[in-house]
Amino acid sequence: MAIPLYWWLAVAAGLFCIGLYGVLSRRNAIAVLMGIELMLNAVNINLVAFWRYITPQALTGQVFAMFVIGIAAAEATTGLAIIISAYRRRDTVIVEKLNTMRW
Amino acid sequence: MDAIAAWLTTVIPGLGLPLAHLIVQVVYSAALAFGAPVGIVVAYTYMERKVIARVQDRIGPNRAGPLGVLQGFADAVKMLTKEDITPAKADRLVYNLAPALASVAAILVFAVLPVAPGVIGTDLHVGIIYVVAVGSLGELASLMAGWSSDNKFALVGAFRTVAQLVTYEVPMVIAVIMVVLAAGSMQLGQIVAAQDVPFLVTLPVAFFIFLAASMAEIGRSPFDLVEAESEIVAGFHTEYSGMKFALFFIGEYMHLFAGAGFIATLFLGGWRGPGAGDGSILAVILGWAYFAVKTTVIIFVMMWARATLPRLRIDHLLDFGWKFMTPVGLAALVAVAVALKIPGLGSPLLRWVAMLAANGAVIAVSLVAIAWAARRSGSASLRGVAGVKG
Amino acid sequence: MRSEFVFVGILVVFSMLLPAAGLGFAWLIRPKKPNPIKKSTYECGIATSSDAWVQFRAQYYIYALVFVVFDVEAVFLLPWAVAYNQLTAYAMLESVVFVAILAVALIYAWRKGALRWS
Amino acid sequence: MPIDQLVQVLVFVVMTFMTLGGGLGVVVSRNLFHSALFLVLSLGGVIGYYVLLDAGFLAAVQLMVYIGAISILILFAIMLSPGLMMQHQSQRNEQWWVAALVGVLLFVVLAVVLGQVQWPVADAQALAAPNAQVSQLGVALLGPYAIPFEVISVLLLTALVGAIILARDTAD
Repeated sequence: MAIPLYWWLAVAAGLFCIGLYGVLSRRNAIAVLMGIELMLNAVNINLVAFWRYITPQALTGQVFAMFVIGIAAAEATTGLAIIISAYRRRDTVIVEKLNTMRW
Repeated sequence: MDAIAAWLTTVIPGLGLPLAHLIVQVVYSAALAFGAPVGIVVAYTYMERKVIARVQDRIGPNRAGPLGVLQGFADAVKMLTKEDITPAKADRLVYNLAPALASVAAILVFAVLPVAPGVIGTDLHVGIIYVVAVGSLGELASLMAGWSSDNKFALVGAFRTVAQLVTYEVPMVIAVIMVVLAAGSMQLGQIVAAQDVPFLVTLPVAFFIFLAASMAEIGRSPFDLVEAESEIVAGFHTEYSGMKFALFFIGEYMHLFAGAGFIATLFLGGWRGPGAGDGSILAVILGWAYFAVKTTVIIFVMMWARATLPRLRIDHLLDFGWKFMTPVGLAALVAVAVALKIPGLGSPLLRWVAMLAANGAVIAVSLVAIAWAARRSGSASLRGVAGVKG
Repeated sequence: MRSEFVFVGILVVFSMLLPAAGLGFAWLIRPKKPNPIKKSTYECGIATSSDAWVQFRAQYYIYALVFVVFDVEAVFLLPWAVAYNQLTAYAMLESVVFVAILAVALIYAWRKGALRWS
Repeated sequence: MPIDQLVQVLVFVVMTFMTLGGGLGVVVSRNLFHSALFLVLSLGGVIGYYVLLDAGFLAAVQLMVYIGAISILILFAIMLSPGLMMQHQSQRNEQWWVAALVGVLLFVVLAVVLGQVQWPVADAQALAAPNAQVSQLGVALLGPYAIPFEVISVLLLTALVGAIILARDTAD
């Protein structure tokens, strides 16, 4: 194949580290979640690359990638619901405070 | 396409078969990307105006050219020369990308549409899910347009559009799974090949779900409340004008044609018909004609619905998707799956009968369920629909 | 298998040329006379009041949420549907259980009023 | 190098720019909506990777689930929380430089370590036909992976229940 396995692993490692940086450095909860999505994608690239290069006959890598996608979806729905819930509560609290301070 | 590539190698000496394939693919994709949008928009806007005019007892366009056939070109000139306003508060990059993405998404689905025997961009083995997946780029474009316009109506329109699209994508995918179950493949070529009896006959529930869901996905009346003028102006593309509006418009008509084309392919046998095949040029043209006729009939049905049915209210629309089409679709999916595993279904005929019986059972059960719901609810109109007295 | 996707790649490139060409050509020939009133946000002819960012209902999010769950489940059902002829009746039972759990999700959302627009 | 391999390398490079560039956009963009659009770009690059790796089904799934569903959900969440988006203060916390250091160090370590391993790469040509691959996937999901298959659907049910409870009480 034209592309050695190492390239895929390197790219996946790069994406994982970018995602990690996002998770560790962002203030915003939604941005943190997006960083996690990047990391999960990096993992998926690895899984699929290993499947393609090392065990092309057994579909383990693809099956796992599908499970990771399913789990990512579950994580995103719940995580974003928590964020929206928290945002709406906290935001109303802050607005009330501001009003109390002003008047 | 393969035949054309093979023919090219004989015409141009020294041309290898792979390169000939590539040339054919490039020409075909150029045709899809430039010819198809213009042709489809001009032909079907004209047809739509005439059909709706007829329904409403008017004449329709009759000034530009004989019988008004040049109306589409006149509109194109107008769109091109119209001033293009970008609101000062808009996010310029996203604002400009959104219409481009909408038209790209609309063109991309044509890659897997089998328009005639052997004429298909590429018969992807994931063909039908590719169609659903690319369709979701349209949702992204609506959200980008709504967000970047920084306009209340555009925002509400984008929210509504996407809520509607995601609601109807669920039953649509369920109907697709039923088709895949019956055909045993996601490849559109094989789905067409599997329809010795069109799936319209063996999977009527899937057909009606897919038809209604496509109409909702295309966002046309009676599902066009994303652009309910009386409520939210023009929806997510309120702020767009000139060529950028035209790109959304092209996207809508490409989407209409592609939606009808996929209904014809998935449920009406696509290009199949007596005498069609990939044996001779005549048979291919005949196949293309069958496909064009089937697609145009579906488009006519959609225009007819647009002309006669009133617009749904958003809560009714979403309820219809979640509380009727999705449960019925799931029930039909299970019924078909069970029916296909009945022991002793050797012959294709028995399989068709089993699928039909499963669909019939689902229709019967859902009618009973509607009647039951109508009795419980106080809604007079629902009782009328269900034929329940008192 | 990659070869199947070559056409998609070509088409992606060409389909991007259509909006580029259309917008470019229109940019050349269309009038350009912006003024602050034209460029203001459209609000049915009256002056724009307040920001576009009012609080939107979280109901929209719930629809998207239920959709994501169903979409993922559909993705798992597609390989099942393709392989159905090779599967045993036992596998059919498994998939019925799978769809039943999906139906429970729908019923739950329905009963909780998550799908009610109000 | 034969032309098709050259094309593969070229596509790989373009997709890497999309994926890593999009990823960087996600983590550095100040505007949250732009971040989410960069995420879409990055995920789009991953679709190209899957195609190059002969995983056509996963490519379609990636487009359908990640771009068509999860990104839409994220964009919805962002648009529903305008205050989060319109912030013009810094989007980074004080420990961002530590995070950057950790990221770069981890990348260097991974790149060196992965480069030194001798991977038992199998014969590249041994691959099932595309259609057979998808049906093998179906057989695998309902055979050896039947339990995770059912568990995924339970997990999604749980996620749905939890998310509805969380999002609902704030909806009214």
